[in-house]
Amino acid sequence: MTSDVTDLTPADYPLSINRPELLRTPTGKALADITMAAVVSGEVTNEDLRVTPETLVLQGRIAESMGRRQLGENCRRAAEMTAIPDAEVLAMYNALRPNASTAAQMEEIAARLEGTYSATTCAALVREAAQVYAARNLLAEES
Amino acid sequence: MRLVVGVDVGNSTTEACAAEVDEGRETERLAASLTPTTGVKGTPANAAGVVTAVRRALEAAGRPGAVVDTVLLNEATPVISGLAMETISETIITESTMIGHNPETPGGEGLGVGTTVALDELGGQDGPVVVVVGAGADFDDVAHALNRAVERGVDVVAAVLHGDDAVLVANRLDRRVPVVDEVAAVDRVPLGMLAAVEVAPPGRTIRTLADSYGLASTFSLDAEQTRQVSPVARALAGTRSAVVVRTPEGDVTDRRIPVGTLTVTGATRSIDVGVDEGADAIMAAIGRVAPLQDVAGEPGTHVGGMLAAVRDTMVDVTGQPAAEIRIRDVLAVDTMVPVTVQGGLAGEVSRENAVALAAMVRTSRSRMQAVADEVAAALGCDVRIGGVEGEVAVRGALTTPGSAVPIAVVDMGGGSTDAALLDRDGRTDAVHVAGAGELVTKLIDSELGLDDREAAESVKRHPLAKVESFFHVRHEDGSVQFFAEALPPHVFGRVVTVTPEGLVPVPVRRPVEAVRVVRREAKRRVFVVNALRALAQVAPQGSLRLLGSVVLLGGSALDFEIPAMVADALAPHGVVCGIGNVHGTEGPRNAVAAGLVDAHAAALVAP
Amino acid sequence: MTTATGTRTLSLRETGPAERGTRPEEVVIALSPAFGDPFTKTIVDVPHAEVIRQLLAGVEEQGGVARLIKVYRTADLAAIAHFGAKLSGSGIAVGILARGTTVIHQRDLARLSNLELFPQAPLLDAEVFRMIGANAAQYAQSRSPRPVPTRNDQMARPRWQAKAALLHLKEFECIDHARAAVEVEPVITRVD
Amino acid sequence: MTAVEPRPQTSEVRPSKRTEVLENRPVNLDGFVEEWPEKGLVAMESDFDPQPSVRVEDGRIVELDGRTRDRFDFMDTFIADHAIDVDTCEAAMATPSVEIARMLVDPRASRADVVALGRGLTPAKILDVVKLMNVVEIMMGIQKTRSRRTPANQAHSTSAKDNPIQVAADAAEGAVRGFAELETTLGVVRYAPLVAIGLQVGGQVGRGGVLTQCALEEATELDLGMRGITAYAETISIYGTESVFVDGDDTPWSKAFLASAYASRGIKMRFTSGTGSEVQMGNAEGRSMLYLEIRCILMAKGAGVQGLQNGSISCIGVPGAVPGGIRAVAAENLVASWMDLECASGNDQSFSHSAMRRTSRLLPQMLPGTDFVCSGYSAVPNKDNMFAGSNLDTEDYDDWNTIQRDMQVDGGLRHVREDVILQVRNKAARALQAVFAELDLPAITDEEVEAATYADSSDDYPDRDVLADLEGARSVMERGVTGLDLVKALERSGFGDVAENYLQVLRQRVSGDLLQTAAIFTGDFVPLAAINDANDYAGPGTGYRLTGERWEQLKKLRHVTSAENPEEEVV
Repeated sequence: MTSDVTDLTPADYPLSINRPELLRTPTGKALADITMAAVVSGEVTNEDLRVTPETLVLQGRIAESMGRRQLGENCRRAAEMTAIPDAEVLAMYNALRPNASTAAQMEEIAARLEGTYSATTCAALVREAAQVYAARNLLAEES
Repeated sequence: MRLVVGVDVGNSTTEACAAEVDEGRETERLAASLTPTTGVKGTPANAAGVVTAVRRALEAAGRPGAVVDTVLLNEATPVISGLAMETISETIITESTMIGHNPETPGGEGLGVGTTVALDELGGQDGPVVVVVGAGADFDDVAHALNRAVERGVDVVAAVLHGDDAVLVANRLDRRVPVVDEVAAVDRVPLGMLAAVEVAPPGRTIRTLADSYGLASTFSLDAEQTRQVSPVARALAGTRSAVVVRTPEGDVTDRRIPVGTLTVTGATRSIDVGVDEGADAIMAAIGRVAPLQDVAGEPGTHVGGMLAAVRDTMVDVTGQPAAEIRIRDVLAVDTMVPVTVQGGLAGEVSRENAVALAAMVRTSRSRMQAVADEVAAALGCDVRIGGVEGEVAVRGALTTPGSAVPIAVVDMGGGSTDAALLDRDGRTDAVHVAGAGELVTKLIDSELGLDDREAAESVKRHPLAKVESFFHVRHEDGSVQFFAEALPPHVFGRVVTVTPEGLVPVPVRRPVEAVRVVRREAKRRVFVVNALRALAQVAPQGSLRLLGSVVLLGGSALDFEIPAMVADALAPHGVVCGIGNVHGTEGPRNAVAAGLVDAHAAALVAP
Repeated sequence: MTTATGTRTLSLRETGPAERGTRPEEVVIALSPAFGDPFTKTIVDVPHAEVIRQLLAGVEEQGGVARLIKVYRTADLAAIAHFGAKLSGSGIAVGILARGTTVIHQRDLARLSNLELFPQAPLLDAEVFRMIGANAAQYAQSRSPRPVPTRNDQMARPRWQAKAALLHLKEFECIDHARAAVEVEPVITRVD
Repeated sequence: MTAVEPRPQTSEVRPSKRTEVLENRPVNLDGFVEEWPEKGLVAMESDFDPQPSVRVEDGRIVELDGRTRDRFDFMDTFIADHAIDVDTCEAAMATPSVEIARMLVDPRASRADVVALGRGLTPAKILDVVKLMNVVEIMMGIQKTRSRRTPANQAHSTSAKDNPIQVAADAAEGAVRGFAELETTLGVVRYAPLVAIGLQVGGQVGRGGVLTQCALEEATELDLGMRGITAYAETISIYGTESVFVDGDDTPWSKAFLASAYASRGIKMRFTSGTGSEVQMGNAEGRSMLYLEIRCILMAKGAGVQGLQNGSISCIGVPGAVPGGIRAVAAENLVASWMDLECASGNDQSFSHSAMRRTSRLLPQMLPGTDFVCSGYSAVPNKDNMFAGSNLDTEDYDDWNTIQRDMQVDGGLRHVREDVILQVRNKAARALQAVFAELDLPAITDEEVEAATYADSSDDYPDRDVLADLEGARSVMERGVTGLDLVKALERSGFGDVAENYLQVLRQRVSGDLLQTAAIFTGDFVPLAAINDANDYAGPGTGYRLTGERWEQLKKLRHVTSAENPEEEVV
C-alpha cells in the first residue's frame, strides 16, 4: 500500500473518480481495465468485480475522516471477511443467531476467524457476542 | 485437423456437435450442446439458434472463439402442428327435474317421496312432504323447524338444502330422513310437485332413482313414461344421492352436439365425417382415403379453426400460397371432459365425450439455404447443408451399440412423432405423424379436470406418489419411502408428482391409481399409437415384423415410462426396441448432429 | 353455507385437565387464554359462540368428532395449536386466538410450521370458520381437503393493525402460567 | 368482512344527514385506538419510559438510562459498547435537552455540531430532546440533519404474477421518472432470479446508474447480490427490545456480522426498523414506540451500517392509530438523520383509506426532503405491489408532481412525456427479451413486448408459462449466471448502451464508493454520498434549493396551459 493513503480526506471521495490509481480488482487490474471490450473478450470475469480488503480499508478511512467511527469499523471487519468463502460467511452468521451455538462453538468460530483468516476484529465481535449470550441465556444447550 | 460442427435444427431444440476431423484419422468428437430452436424449424429465424448452439459447443469444448472450418446443417423442413378439442355430448335438464350431484356429505339414508314445500310454508300439509330449504338458513334453525313440523303432524320425508349442512341437519332430526345439500340453485326447485330424495349409505350408490323401474314404481309411471325417464336413471347412476322432481314437461336429455364435419381427402376421393362421430370414425375415414392428401374442417368450430390456423402459419413461414399447403396427417383421440350440466341445480358435472385432434402440416420447401447464409456471415466459415432429414438421424442412431440394419428410429417430440428407416440396401424413408407430447398434456389436463397446463405437464413428466404422513410417501408402484425430515405442509395428505425439485401437489381429489391410469392411457393413445402408426408407414411392406432394431430418440426417449410402453407394444412383433445411445455415450440426444459429422468425415476419406 | 339468525352466547364449562385423546379421527380445538372469557367476539365482532358453533359444525358435517381445550400458559398461536395437536388422537388441531386468528396444526410439524394458517383475523367470518372445521376433520380422517381459499386485503392494515395489537396485548394479560390446560365443554345458548 | 366495508351502525339514535356523510368518509374506515402506555401502546409520551442517565467508569459506560450494567439487556450492552461515544457522553448528557432541541432547529447551530453532540447521547436523552419538538420543528431538524444534500426517492417494482417483463417495464418507467433505487420482491420466491434480472435490465434502460434490490431471505438475497444481479440490500430487520429481537431469530451481533458480510462483497446495505413493531409483537416491555425505535437507530449506528430504513414501515397501522403517532414517525426519521445515518424514510406501506391522511403523513418527509422520501413508492398499481401496498402508487404520480410544483420542493420525481415513457418501456421489454433469448430462458414474445409498452397492471400482460419460467429461474442459479453474463448478453444483442450502464454499476463494486453513507449514482455515474454531497443546510438560502434546470423540469406537468399561446398546452 502506498504511503499517501493514510491521510485520505473527504476530498478524495469518490475514489473511483478522484483516486482511481488507488483501486485494484482482486486480480490486480485497474478500474480503467474494466471495459466492455475486456468483458466481451473474457479478460474481465466476475472475480474482478469484487472489492479488495485494501479498498475497504481506504473507504473505512474516508468514513472515519467524516466522523463515522462505526462505519469505519464495519469496513475493517468487511476487509477481513473478503477472504472467507460465501457459504462460510453465511454459516457463521447463522451460528451467531440466538440459541444457535454453544459457548464452545462460538469460541471455535472466533478461533477460526483469527487463525485461518487473520480476522481479529471479527473474532473479537464473536467473542463479545459469546459473553453477552452467556449472560442473557442465549447460548445453545450443551448436548 | 479441421474443426467442424454438426448442427441439427429440430422442432423444439437445436443440437450441435463439435468435432475435429481429418483424412485418415479417427474423428474426435469434442463436445455437444443443446439450445431452444429459434423460430419454426426450416426457416431463416433458425440462424440465431444455430449460432448459439455452435458457440455453446465450442465453449463446452473449452475452445471459445475458436475458428470453425465448417458448420454442417441438416436439411430441415418446416413442420407445424396444432391441437384442438371438441366436446361432442351434453346433458341437459329441463324444468329442474333432477338433482343428481354428489355432495361430499349428504345426510341421513333411504328414500323419501313427497310433495315439495318451502321451509317457510311448512305446516298443515296432508301427505308426505319434501322440504326445500333456501340460502342463508342456519342448520340449527332448520332442524328445529323440521322437528316442530313433525311434532305438529306434518309427514316430513326428506329435505333438500342450499348450504353444506345435510349431516348437521340430519343429526338433529328426531325422525331420520334423507337430506341432500349443496344444491346451489335450490330456489329453482319447483314447489308443489311430487319429488323423490334418495341417499345411499357411505360408500354405496343409490339404487331406486338410478333404475328405470325404480323410478317407475316411485312415480307410478306407465310403460311409455318409463321409457321417457330412462335417461334420468342413467344420468343418476353412480351417485350417492339424488333428487328427482316429477313435472309435466320435465326431462333429461343426453344428446350429441353437432360440431361440424371434417373433410378428409385422399388421392382419389373425399369423405365427410362428423367430428361428433368420435375418434374411431375419423381415423377410419382417414384409413379409407389413404394416402391422405388434405384435411379441412368447418369454419366456426374448434377443429376447423385449428386446421386453418395451422395452414395460415405455414403460409406465413414459407410464403407458399395457402392452396399449396396440405394437411398430411391427423390423429383423433376420444377423451372425456367434465362439463357442468345445463339446467342443473347443484352445479352438477357430467363427464362428457370429447374428441381431441392433432394435425400436422409440412412442406418440402425448406429455407435452410437462407439459414446457412446467415450462419456463414455470422461465424465467418463455410456452411454446408447436407443429409436428408431422417437419414442422418438413422445413421446417428446406428452408432448405438447393439443396433443393426435394418434400423428404424422414432423421435417423439412436442408436436409430431417422426419415424425413419434405413434398410439393408441403404435406402431411407421418413415420415412425420401428428400428435405427441402436447396432446398428451392436453388429454391429462382435460380428463383430470385440472384446467392447469403446468400441473398436467408435471403429471406427464413425473411419477406419482401419495403423501401418507409427514415422514413417508407411497409411490405409485406401492413402494414406501421414508424421510428423516418432515415434508412440507402443503403436500400433506396429497397426491403429488415426484420431481427433481421435490414433491409437487396435484390438484385432484382422485386416488393415485386413477391419476396414473389417466396418465398412462394418454401416453398410450398418443405415443404408442403414433409410434406404431409411423413405423408401419416406413416399415418394409408396412410390416412391423420386418423392422430389425427400433431406436428411440429425442426428449421423450428420456421419459420414465414411454420407452418401456413403446417397447412393450412392439415386442409382439419381434422387434428389438430401446433407447438410443449415440456413439455409446450421448444417450438419445445428438444423433443428427453427430451423424452429420460422421457423414462429413466419411466423405473426406472417400471423396 | 348458513348463517345464524339468533344471537347466541358461549360459556365454557371446565370438565377436567386436558388429556391426550385416543379417537383416531378426532380434532382438538385449542382456545387461547382470553377466548370466550373475558372476550366474547373476534376483532370483527364475530361472536365466539358462532366461531365455536361453526368450527364444530364443520367437523360434524364431515363426520368427524371434536374436543375443545383451553390453554392458559401461552397466548402464542403456534404454541397453542401445537399443544392441541399433541393431545389430539389424530394429531390434528385447530388453534384459535380470541381475536380470531386461526391455524390448523399437526403434531409432527415444527411448532412454527402449519397445515393451514389464517393470519388475517379481520377477514375470517362464520363461513371461513365452518370451512376450517371441515378441513381439520378431513385432515384428521387422512383425506385431502382443498385448502380454504385465503383472502387478502391490503387495506386491513390501516383499519385493523392497531386493534389487533391491542387485542394481542389484552390476550397476553390473560396468560396464567400457573394454570394447566383444561378440557372444556361449550355451552351455547340462544338469547333471543 | 373486508376493511372497505363500512362500519356497522351501532347507535339506536337516528343519525343526521351530515353524520351519514361523515360516516361515509374514507377516513372512518381507518382504525384508531386509545393509548395504553403500560404496555407500550403509546407513540412517544409515556411515563413508563426511562429517565436519561449515563455513567462512565474506566472508559466504559456502566449505567445507561437508569440501568446499571449488571441489569443491561443486550440492546443496552450493544448501544453502550458500540453506539455511544464514551469520551463525550457525560458532557453531552449534561447539556439541557431544550438546548439540544433548539440546536436542531436553529440554523446557526451547524449540522456538524449537532451531529457531534448526538454521538454522546443515550436513547432516553434523545427521546427527551425530540419530545420537546412539534412536527414543524421536527421537519426543520430533518432538513438540517439529513445526510445527503440532494433528496432522492425509491420505488417498489413488483408484479402480482411475478411477471419479469412487467417488472422490467415498470422499473424503466420508474427510473426515467427519477427513482434512484428500485426494490422488488416476489409472490413465488423461486421466480426471484428472473424478476431480479428484469428489474436490473429495466432499471438500466430507464436511467443508467439506478440501484436495484430484491427482498428475500438472507442467503438468496446475498447470493443475488454477490452475482451482481442486484446492487443493494435493505430488508435486514432490527428490533428495539431483546425479546422481539430474539423472536426474529437475531441479535445485534448477528446483524452487525451480516452488515460486514455485505460490505465485504462491496454491496450497499441498510437496516430496517420502525415504531410499532415491538408492541405489535406483544413485547414492548412497557416502553413507548419511539423510545424503542431510538434504541434501534443507535443499534444500527453501533453496527456501522451506513443507513436505516425507518418510519414505522410495515407497522404503520399501529402508530397511525394512536394520538401523535405520525409525529413520532417523523421524529424517528429525524433521529436516524441526526445520528448521521442514511434515512430511507418510509411512506412505503398502505397507510390510510383517506387521501388527505395519506398526503399529510407524507409531508414531514417530503417537505424537508430525506435521503429517500419513500422507501418504496409503488411504481406499479398497488394491487401489483407484493410488499402489500404502498402509501403512494402509480395513480398518484401526477398528484406528486403537482405537489412538488406547488410547494417548490424536490421529491425526487418528475413528469415525463408519454412518448418517452412508451419508448423506455418498450426498450426495457425488448432488452429483456434479448437477454432471455441469449440465456436460453423461456422466450418473451413480441406480443408481450407490445403489452409491456402500453400496460398499466399485470392484468394487461399475456400469461407466462410459469412452469417453464421457474425452470429457467432454476437454471439461472444452477448455471451460475452473473451480472457480467447479463452485460455480455445485452452487448451481443444490440443493447450496448444498456450493457454499458449495467457494467458501470458493477464496476463500482471494485471502488466501494457506494458503501459510504447515503450513496447513490447520478445519471453520469458519479457516486453521490454524504461526503461529496454532504448536507450543508444552514438556514434560508443555503442547502439544497430547487432552482435552475431541475426546477424547470419540475414545472412541467401533464397539462399546463401555454402562456405564449393559451390555446395550447406546454409540452
